[in-house]
Amino acid sequence: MTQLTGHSASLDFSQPEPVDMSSGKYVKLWQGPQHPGITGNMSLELTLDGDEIIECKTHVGYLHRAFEKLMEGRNYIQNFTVVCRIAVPEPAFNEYLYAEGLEQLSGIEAPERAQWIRTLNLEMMRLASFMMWIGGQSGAFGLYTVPNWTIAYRDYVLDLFEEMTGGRIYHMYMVPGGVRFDLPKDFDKRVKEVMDGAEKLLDQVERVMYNNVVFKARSKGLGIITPEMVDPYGIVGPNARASGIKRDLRKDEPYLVYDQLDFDIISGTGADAYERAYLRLQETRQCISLIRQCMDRMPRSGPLQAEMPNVLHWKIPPGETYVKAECTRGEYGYFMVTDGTEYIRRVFVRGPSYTHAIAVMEKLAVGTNIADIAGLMVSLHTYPPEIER
Amino acid sequence: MNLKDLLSPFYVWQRAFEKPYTSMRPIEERPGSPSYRGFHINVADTCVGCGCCHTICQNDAIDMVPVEKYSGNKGDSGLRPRFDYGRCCWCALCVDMCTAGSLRLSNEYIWTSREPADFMFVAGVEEKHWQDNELGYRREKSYHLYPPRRIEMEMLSPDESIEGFDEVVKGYDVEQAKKEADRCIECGMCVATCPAHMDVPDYIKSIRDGDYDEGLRLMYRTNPFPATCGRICTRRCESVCPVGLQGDSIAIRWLKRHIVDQVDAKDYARILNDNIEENGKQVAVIGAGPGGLSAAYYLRKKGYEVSVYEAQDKAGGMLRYGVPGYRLPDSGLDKDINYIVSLGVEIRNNTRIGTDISFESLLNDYDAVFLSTGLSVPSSMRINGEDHPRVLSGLQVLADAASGRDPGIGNKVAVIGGGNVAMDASRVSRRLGADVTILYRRRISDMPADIEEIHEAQEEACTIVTQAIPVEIMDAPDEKQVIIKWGEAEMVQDPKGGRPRPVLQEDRMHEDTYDCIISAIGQGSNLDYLSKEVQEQLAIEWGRFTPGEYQHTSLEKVFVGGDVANRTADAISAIEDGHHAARGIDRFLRPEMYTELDQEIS
Amino acid sequence: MGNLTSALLERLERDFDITDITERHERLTTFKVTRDHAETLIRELRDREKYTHLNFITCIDYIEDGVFSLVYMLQNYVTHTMLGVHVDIDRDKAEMTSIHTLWAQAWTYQRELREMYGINFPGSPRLHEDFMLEGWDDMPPMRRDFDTAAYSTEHFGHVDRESEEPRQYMKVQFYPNRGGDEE
Amino acid sequence: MNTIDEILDYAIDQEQQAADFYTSLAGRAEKAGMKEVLLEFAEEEKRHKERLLAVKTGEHELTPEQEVLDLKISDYLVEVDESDDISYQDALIIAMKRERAAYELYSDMAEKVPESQLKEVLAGLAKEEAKHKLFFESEYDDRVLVDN
Repeated sequence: MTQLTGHSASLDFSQPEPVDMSSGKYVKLWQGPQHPGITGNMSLELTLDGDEIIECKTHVGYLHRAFEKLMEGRNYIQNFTVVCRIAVPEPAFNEYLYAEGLEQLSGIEAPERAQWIRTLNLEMMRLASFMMWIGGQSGAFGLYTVPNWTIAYRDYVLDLFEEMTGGRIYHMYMVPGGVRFDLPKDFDKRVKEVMDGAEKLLDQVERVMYNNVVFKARSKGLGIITPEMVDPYGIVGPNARASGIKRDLRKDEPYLVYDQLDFDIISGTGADAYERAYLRLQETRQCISLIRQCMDRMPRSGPLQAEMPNVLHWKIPPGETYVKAECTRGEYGYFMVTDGTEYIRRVFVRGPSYTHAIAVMEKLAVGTNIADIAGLMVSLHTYPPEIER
Repeated sequence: MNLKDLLSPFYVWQRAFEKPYTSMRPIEERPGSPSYRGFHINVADTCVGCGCCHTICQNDAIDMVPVEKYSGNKGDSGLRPRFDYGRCCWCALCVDMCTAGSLRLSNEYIWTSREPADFMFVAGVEEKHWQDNELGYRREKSYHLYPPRRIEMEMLSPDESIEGFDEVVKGYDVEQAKKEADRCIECGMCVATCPAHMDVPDYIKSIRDGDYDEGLRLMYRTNPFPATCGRICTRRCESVCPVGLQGDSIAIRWLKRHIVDQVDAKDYARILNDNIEENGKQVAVIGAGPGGLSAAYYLRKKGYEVSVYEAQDKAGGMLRYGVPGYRLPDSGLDKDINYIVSLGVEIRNNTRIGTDISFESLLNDYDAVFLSTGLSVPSSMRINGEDHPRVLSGLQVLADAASGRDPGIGNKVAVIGGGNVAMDASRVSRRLGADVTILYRRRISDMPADIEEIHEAQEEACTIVTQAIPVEIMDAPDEKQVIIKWGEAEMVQDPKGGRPRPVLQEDRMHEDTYDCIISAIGQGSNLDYLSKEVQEQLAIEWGRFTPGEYQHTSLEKVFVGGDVANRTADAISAIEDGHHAARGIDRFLRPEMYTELDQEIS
Repeated sequence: MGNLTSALLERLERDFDITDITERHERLTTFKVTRDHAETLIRELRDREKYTHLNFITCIDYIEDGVFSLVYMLQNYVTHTMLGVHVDIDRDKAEMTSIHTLWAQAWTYQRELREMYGINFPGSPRLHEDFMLEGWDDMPPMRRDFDTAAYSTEHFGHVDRESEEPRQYMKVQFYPNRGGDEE
Repeated sequence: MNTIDEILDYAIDQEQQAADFYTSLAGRAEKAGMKEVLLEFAEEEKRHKERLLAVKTGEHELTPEQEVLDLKISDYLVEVDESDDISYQDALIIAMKRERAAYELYSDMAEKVPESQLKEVLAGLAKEEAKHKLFFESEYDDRVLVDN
C-alpha cells in the first residue's frame, strides 16, 4: 500500500447541485440531533431518493459552549478545569494537550514519573473510549447485547479513573507541570484485574460481533475511504489507517514516553466500515498491552510536579505552539497563543471529527442506504463536542 | 457466508448466568474512591477566611460570607466560603489553593433535597451528613499552586557579622524579590493586621510588575519610614500571612526594603510628588522618633507648618539610638528622615522641652501639639547593689555605640533581660569584642524579643542562660569587675491560668564575676517635662497616655502617640499613631473639611 | 529545525517574501506571508513540498493592531514537520482568498471563521449558512471586543449573590477610618 | 492577744491601716496615674478586711492547709521610700513587702503557740497574707518584669 497519498486532480470537492425538491421525487429527513444512533448531539439533513441518500448536510451547534472564548477570560490554572469538558468521552486528551502546550510555552518540564502516569492515563482513556465505541458501532447495526457488555465494562475502567484521579469522567488530573497526585496503593493489582477482564471481554466481543453474519453483511463495503481521499479530506487516525495509511503520532512524532513502549502501527486494507471496526478492536487490544507496559516500566517513585510559579499571577511570555496527540480518532491538537499576560490569547482545539463528521460524512453518505447511515456515522467515530468546542 | 459466522452470536447465552455489572442500591452501598472529589468539607475553625478559594474558583461558585462565630481580627477575616452547588464543578482547585489546609472534599456524592436553597451552604458551619467523612480528595503535600517556601535571604555569616557594625541582612536582588513577590496570594489579611494598614498586596504587586515608583508611592500612603520598617519592623503582617499556615509567610518586610533599595533618594521628590498647599496653621511635635516624624510628614502634606522638638542631637529617636547599625544603618534611617525634612519639616535638635522651652509656651504658640516622647528611662531591677558602677543600662550601651562612644563594657559581660534591647545590647557587646552571657528569668519561648533576633544572638555565640533570676550585685575583688548573684528558677503553673511563672530556688544560687552587667529589663516614660496640672488632665495609666479617638487627649490642643501612648511599643505602631494623630489634628483644626465627608459616611 | 526545512524556508523567503520565521518547537515553524501570496504559497507547499495535510485553519484577533492573523497549519507526513502560515488581514476589511479547492474540509473552517470572526471568503461554499450559532444577530462572538459576560447579563439577567472581599470587609469591620484611603 | 477574736480584730485593724496608708499616699502622689493606682491598692486592702470580717462572723473559713505559691520576688528587692513621686514599681514593692511582713508575723506567731484552734487561725491568717502577697507579686511579674 502506498504510504504517501498526495493530492490527485481527479478529486472534486465541489458541492452537489441543489436538489429540486418541488419535483416531489425526494424526501427530506432529519437524523438527529437526539438520534440514538448518533454519538452525541448533532444532526444530518438527508435528502432521499427512495431509501437511497442523495445528499447529506451535517448540522452542528447543539453543544456549542464557546470554550475557546471562555478560556480567553480565565487564567491558566482555571482553564485546566475547563478543557476536559470539550470532549466528554475523551477528556484526558484535552487535559494532556493543554498542560503540554502550557509547559512548552512557559519552559516547564513535567517530571519523568508524571510523564509515565500521563501516558498510562491516556491509554486508559483510549480503552474506555473504544469500549464505548464498540457498543455504539454494534448497536448502530442492531446488535444490542454487545453495548450492554462493553459500556458496562467501561465503567470498570472509570472505576480505575475514579481511584487514580478522583473523578470518573472529568478527571482534572494532568495539571500543568505534572499530575495532581500519586497513584493509589495497590493500583497495579486493580489495573491488572480490569485488563484481564477486558481481554476476555474483547474475545467475546469478537466472537459475537465481528464474526456475526449480520454485522459483516451490513458493514462490509460500507463507507469506503480510499487512500487517495485521506490527505485531501484531512482524514486521520483509524479512519486513515484502515485504508492502509500507516500513520500514528505515537510512533511518528513520539510524545510522553511512547518511544519507550513496544507497539507497532496497526493498519488495514479494506477501507470500509468493517475494516475500521476490526482495526479499532485490534487497537483496543494494543491499548491493554500499552497499559500493562506502563504499569511495569514506570519508575516506582519520583516527583510528580515540576516547580511552578504562583498560579494566581502566572504570566507566560508571548509565544505560539501547536501540540497534538493521537486520540482514538486520530490527530487531536491544541493550537495555543500567549501574549505575556495572565490570560491565554487564543486557543484553538483541533478535533478529528471536524473533518470526519462534516466533509467526509457528507461525501460518504451519498449513495448509502438510509438504514446504514447510523452505522456509517459511528464507523467514522465522530464526537460532536470536539467540532463545536 | 459461513456457518461459524451464523452460529457465533449464540455465544451470548453463555453469559446469561454471570454476575451482573450493576449494583443494587440502596441495598448495596458503593462509596466513592478514597480520593474521590465529592462534597465539600471545611474545618471552619481552622479556616481563616482568606478568600483564596473564592479567587481561584473559575465557576464563581464560592462566595465569602460573614459568619457570626468568627468575628476575630487577628489573622481571621471573619468570612467563610459559601458553596453554590448550582455552579460548582468539583474541580477542587479551591482545595489545592486553600492556605489553611482546612478545605477538602469528601467521597460522598449522593445528596438530595427538595429545597433549592439548600444547595448553597457554608461548609463546616451548616451541618451536612458527610462532614465527618475521612475519605475524599485532599491536596497532596508535594503539590502546590503557589511556592510555599520563602526565597532565602543572604546574610553575613555570624563570624563576619560580629567583626563590625555592617548590616547583617544583604537584601534581595531584583530576581529574588520578584520570585518572593510572586508567592503573594493577594488576600489582604496583612493589611488589617499591620498597625499602619499598609497596602501590602499592592506594593508587592508593584515588585512583580517592576514598577518601583508605584511601590514607593503606595508605601508612603501609610508609612513614611519604609527604609526603616523594611529592616526592623516587628512585621505582625507576616505572622498572619495565610501563606505561612502551610509554608513560609511572604517576606513582606524584606520586600518593602527591596523597593526602597531600588529607588534612589534623589528621585523621591519626583516620584512621590508631594505638592504642599500651605494652610497657615502651625503644629509642634515633641520627639523626633518614628511617631513624631510620621505625624510631621502627614501634617506637612496637609499644609501645616511643623516644628519638631528633639532633645538629642539627631532625629530618629530609638531608631537611631536604640537600634544598632547592623540592623538599621544610619543610611537607611536618614533616607526616610531626609525626605520628610525635604518637605519643609523643621527639626530642632538639642531642644529639651521643660528645660529649654516650656511645654506651656508650645501650647500658646502652636495650634496643636503632638507628644511622642517615647520610653527613655531604663527600668530598675531594685535589687541590692544595683547602683554598682559596673552595672550599665542597655539603652545607654546602645546609645553610646550608635554615637561612636565607647560604652566601656570590658571583655566579659552579663546581659539581663529577654527583650529586643537585651538582644541588641548583647550583639553590640559581641561586636565590641566581649563574651556575652544573657540571663533571663523565664524560657526562650517566653522572650519578648523577635525570634530572629534571638537566633542571631545565639549564632553570634551569645550564651543564653534561661530561668536565671538575679538577686544581688556585689563588689568583686577587682574594682573593674562585679559579681552577680543569681538563682535558678522553676517554671510553675499559675493556678489562675496565664503563662507559667518562674519561682526562685533558693538552694540553687550562683555567683559569677563579670567585667560589667548590662541591665535591659524594660523601660519607662519620662513625663517630667509636663507639670503636675497638665499630667492630671491627661489620662495616664502605668506611666503611659491613654488617648481617645484620633490620638486626642482631654487637653484640647494635645494629641499623643508612639511608645508612650500605646502598649505595643514598636516603630510601626508609633508611625500609625503619628499618621492617625495627623488625621485627628486636621479634623480638629479644619473641621469644615470633614463635615461633608462625615455626612456621606453616616 | 531540520536541514530540509531550513532550505525550504530560505527558498520561501526568496520567492514569497515570508517574514517572522520562528521555530516554535522542533517540528513546528511559523512564518508570515502577505495576503496576496498566501494561496500560491500554500498550494506550492501542498503540491511540491509534501505539506499535504491541512491540520486546521484558524484566526487570532490582534485587535490592538487592527489585524486578524489567519493561521494555516500544514503537515508534512514525510519529514513529520509542520509549517504555520500566518496571514495578517485588515480587521476592518476582513476578507481572504478561499482555499476550498485545495482541501475538502477547508470550506468548513472558512465557514466557521465567517461566523465567529466575520471574515469573508468569497466563493467558499455555504459560507453564510449558520454553523454553530443559530439566529445570531450580534457581533461575531470570537472577536476580542465581544464581551461574553456583558452579553450574558443583558440577555439572561444576573444572579444576585453577594460576596465579600476579605481585605475590604476587614477594613470596614476593624479600621474604617484608618489606612491609606483617606488621602 | 490571746483569743481568736482578739487576733482577728488585730488583723482586721491591720488591713484597715494598710488601706488608710495607701489612701494617704494617694493624696500626695505626684506622678500621673499613681493616685488611681494607690486608691486601687486601698480598695484591695478593704477587700481583705471584708474577708476577715466574714471569718469573724463565721460566714467564711480560713484555709490553713491550702498551698499558696510563693514567687519570692519581694524577698530580694531593696526597700523603697514612700516618697511623694512614688512610681508604680515602687508602690508594688511596698505592697509586696507589707504583705510579706504580715505573712511572716502570723507564721511566727503560729509557730510559737501550741497546737490549738488559735494556732489554726494564725496559720490561716498567714495563708491569707501569702495570697495577698501572691496577688501583688503576680502583678509585679506581669507589669514590671515584662522584658525580664
